[in-house]
Amino acid sequence: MDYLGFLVFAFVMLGIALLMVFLNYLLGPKAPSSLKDYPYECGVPLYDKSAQTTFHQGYYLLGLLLLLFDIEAAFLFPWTVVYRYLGIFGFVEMFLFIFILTYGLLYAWRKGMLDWQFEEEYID
Amino acid sequence: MPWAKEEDFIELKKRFSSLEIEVKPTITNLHISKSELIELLKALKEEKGYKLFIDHSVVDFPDKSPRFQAFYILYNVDERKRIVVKTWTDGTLPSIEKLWFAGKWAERECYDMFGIIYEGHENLVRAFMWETYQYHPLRKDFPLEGYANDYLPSLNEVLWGDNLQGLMNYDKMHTPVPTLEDLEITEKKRLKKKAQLVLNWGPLHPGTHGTMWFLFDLEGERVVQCDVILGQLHRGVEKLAENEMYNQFLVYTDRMDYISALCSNQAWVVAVERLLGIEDLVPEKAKYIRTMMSELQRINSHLLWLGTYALDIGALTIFLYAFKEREKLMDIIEGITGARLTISYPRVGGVRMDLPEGALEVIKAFVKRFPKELKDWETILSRNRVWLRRNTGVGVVNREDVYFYGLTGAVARGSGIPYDIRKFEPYDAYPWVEFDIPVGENGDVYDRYLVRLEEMRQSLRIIEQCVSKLENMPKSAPFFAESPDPKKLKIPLDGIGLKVPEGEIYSSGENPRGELGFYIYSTGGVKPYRVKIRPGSMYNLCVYPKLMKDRVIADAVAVLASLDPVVGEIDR
Amino acid sequence: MEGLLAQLIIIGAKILVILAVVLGLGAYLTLVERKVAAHIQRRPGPMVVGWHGLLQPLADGLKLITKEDIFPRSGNRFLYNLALVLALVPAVLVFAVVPFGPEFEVFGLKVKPILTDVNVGLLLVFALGSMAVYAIALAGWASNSKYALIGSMRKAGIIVSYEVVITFAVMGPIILAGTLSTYEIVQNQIEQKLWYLWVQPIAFVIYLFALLAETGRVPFDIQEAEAELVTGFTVEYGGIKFGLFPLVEWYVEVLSLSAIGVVLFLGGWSPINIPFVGFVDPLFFLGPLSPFVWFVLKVGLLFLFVLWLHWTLPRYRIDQITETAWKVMLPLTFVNLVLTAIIAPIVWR
Amino acid sequence: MIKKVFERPLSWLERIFFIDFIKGLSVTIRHAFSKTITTHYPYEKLTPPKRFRGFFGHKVVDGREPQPAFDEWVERFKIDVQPGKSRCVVCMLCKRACPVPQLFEIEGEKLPNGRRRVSVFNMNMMLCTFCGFCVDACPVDCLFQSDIHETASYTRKDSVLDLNTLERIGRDWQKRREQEPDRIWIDDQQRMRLWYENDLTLPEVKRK
Repeated sequence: MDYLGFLVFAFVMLGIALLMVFLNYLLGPKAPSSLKDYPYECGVPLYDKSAQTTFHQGYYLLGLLLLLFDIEAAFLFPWTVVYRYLGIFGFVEMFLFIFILTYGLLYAWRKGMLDWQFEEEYID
Repeated sequence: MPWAKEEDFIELKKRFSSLEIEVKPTITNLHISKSELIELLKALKEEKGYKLFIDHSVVDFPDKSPRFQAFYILYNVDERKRIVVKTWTDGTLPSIEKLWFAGKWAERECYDMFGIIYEGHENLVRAFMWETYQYHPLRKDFPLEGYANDYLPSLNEVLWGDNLQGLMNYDKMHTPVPTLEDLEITEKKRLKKKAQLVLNWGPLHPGTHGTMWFLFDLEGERVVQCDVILGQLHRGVEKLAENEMYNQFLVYTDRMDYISALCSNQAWVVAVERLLGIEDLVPEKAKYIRTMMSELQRINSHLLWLGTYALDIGALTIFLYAFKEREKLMDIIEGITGARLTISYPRVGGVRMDLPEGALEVIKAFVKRFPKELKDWETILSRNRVWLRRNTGVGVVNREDVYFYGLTGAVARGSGIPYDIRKFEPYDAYPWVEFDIPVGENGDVYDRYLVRLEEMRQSLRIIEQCVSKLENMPKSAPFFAESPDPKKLKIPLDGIGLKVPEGEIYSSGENPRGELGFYIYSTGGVKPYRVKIRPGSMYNLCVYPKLMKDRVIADAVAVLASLDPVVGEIDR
Repeated sequence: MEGLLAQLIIIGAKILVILAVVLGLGAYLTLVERKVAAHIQRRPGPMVVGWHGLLQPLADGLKLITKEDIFPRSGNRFLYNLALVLALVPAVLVFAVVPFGPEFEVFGLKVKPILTDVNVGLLLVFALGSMAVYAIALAGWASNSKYALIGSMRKAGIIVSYEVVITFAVMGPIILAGTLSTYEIVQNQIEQKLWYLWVQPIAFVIYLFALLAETGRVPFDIQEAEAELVTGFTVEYGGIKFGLFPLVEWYVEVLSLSAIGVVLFLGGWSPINIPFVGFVDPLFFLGPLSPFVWFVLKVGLLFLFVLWLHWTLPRYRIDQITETAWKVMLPLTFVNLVLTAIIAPIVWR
Repeated sequence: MIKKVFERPLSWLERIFFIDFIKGLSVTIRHAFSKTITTHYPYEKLTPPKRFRGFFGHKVVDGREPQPAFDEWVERFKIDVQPGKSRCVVCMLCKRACPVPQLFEIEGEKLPNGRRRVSVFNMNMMLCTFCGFCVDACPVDCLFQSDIHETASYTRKDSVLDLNTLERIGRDWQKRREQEPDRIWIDDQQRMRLWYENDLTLPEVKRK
């Protein structure tokens, strides 16, 4: 029942967003011309016609890291909430967990995973 | 005059059979045959210390055979000597790109403008015109009004029913314009794609400071290779110079480096005065005024640089702070010269007008306050961690690069080479004022930033000295040269009838963007035969592809802004 | 049945209030930003439309909705529009868990000024925050423009990095409060007579930086970086579609994250705090309105601080941003977490 | 002679306490509470200085011509001098001095009394570079540059100044600004909005 409000709100926002999508179509002028829809590239002909090709991105590995750390964060969240009732046992457990996390981060760091768009030679 | 003497080349004369040395008061020429050219240049570079490449171009003599006279201007920074190497050719020359990379760009320009073929050039493409353009515009036989069958969309308006008649009819001008297909051929010829995406960065882009067209071959955000397509602002200033009187060409120097018009004006005027031999006739007052004004212009130009540079790196507020001060300078310049941007204030023989009432008071008030503002900006930027991380270690130019790429101005000084024409070859009042040359250590973007900031402080010093001198001069002191013999030598304010004797000169001034040189070849009369402009910006830009290799796009703006090119000067 | 109806009415009223606050205020924050920027830069800012430009946002909005609808050649129309929906909806939905003040009574009904006081409120915030990455990645991809593509990739890289940082940064206050419900976090701060800022300065600074990074504010505004990428991933959007992206990113998200920051570190609607002693309320004369004013005031001040930073600092490079996140901030959050676990008993007492 | 500039890295103290940010922020906040310096164009306008090089005009004959040059040139070309009309003596020097001579279209006509006067004087401002060489060349102080700087027009035709327009601009100028002293600017009060921080005091404007 708590989530009812959230649900209603989500639908209302969806409606508003869809309205925004079509607003220009409804209210704006329509004057098509041949070069109006040309993708912006500083006013000169495109060298590559499509931008939707493979594109090397350094954050791909960061994405993997995000997955790892976010899952670990998800593990930590319940612990933070009930930490009050766990006492010293909870602290030691958590400390070990964080230690392992830090070790994992250091490992990734060492492997050069954290360098943005690193060169091939960084990976050993 | 910092020209090399004959005795410097005695031993070379033994080694090169065709070497002839010609020493004139305004220039020193080494004539050499085409076959020995590369050897001589190599010897000059490696043995004689003429390491800094200044300029290369050709002069076209349609009636002579061989037709083209090529010249190479070199400079010895340690001994402060300059030399011109000359050779004759009928259309081919050996490429000097191995000796000086800057030569590669100069050769592209000669190929474009004169149709000279360079043997051994890595990628000989047109520098300014598009690839499918057929003509070579700087040849003497290229008609001024263009070829009649070339189509130019008419500038005469049909919409409003205007049909401008007579002299205001634009229909008789013929210049082809490139189509999209032409441009596509041009860009494909420039760069062979190696990586994933080729990004057109410019010409209509806020980060390029004008209409420069960069091609970035990208692997992710990393630039694998990069090239520049110039010519979006090409107006054929050198061709115009051949058809304008000496004073009239002043107007076009305004429009070359439009950010620092006064400095360009001054460089041109000084070059003509030196060619005429009337440098000593120019009154002291005019010299001080010119020096003071061009230093004001230098601050003005550096402020625009600082503003846009900070804007590129994301500090948007500095832009308006810099423009606040720049607006004051604009007020001063407008009040004294009558124009804000295209100034045309100096004249051959002096300046156009005396200083108006109140000018010195306003300048003094400006000079007094300005260091405070400068300190404000430095507080925001210089030691900001973001600023430091964005700037240090980026775009490193070492000392050898400076010579190899022909870099001058703040870029050379940022790398620790105190190359400043104002000290090396003083003109106007520069020998009489005191100032320091700021030099950097590492040659990175940050050093160039510091050098430019320090240059503003030094400019203030110069202005202060000029103001105190001018204050003590009587109002009635002359501001324009008086010819000792008006029958023989006319020095008119409006430039009508200013005759220049036969001769040639290379003379340069220290622009905010590097050395702006004028090579004037005069065959007598009221118009020059050939003017080659050495654009500081263009040779400073030619190091850009090297600096951008293996860097990310975010560095592109920082590096470009630190080289501070102005397209009007590059393309001319 | 009647209970449901009453509930729906209350929900409807709350949604209306939130929408008015978020979208209306969001639009007017553009004016605030322009004025702040202008005065920092010694300009007066918008002065023409209305008194001191008060009607400027309306004029801008009117202009934007009457623009032609242009779609880039060979882009993907469905994803192109979906990106807008995905950007707008989650960003506003975050306000569902923002508590604007303490519980009050009206017509005998007890009303909590929070749309849904769920017990995983904070998780919801970060879940919705992560949705932004889809919107931006899709916007860049569907536009078929290289500038848009690069801009969206950059932004995705930042969100990916800072999502982790922000999650670990907020764990400190959660340990101290012992709950994930935003409403209860504030309640606990009031009970413990302590703004968590005083014991969590590191977390607060890191949260602030993560806020700037997630919303693309200077010094992290590289996804937009007009000098490099023109306007990044919105380069092919036009009209109101173009207007909504910055509105969402720069105003709605800053506002929502500022509100969460106020809840976590600055005691929500509580007045000025003297640690462990109590609260001092200079605004006592406002009576029951005072908590709401305090909340708005704190969010507003945080927002102004963000603007102040925006118009002072230069921007980082993308590799520097991600490296800072992983190599500096993440280890710092770990340290903070351990320290918090140690000092937590003192706070609970 | 040579001054070294170098980088000064941040100390740890500055790093941890964000001293660099705080310094920068203090500068911007100080500016934020200072007076704005802008002029609200187009509601307020600055007066360009007298030397401003704007649109052209022909000064008319009003008894203040530069003597004896004016009389000499009038005699040389046998010009019909009429008060209130252009001082132009059709010497074509302006066209010769111009870097873009195509923009001038000047013709003289012969009157029945044997004297001449200027009949056509068109200037195409689309081609003009506003350099002022023609003004320097004018021997009778006829052609001059006024302070008109808002020169945009809807058609190219409007940017052609003919003799009537030139004379009108000239009359207006002679009435408004001819008598001003040669001063760096004339509107001290308005300029002070930008210059107020500079502690600038200019001597009083002395009207002729």
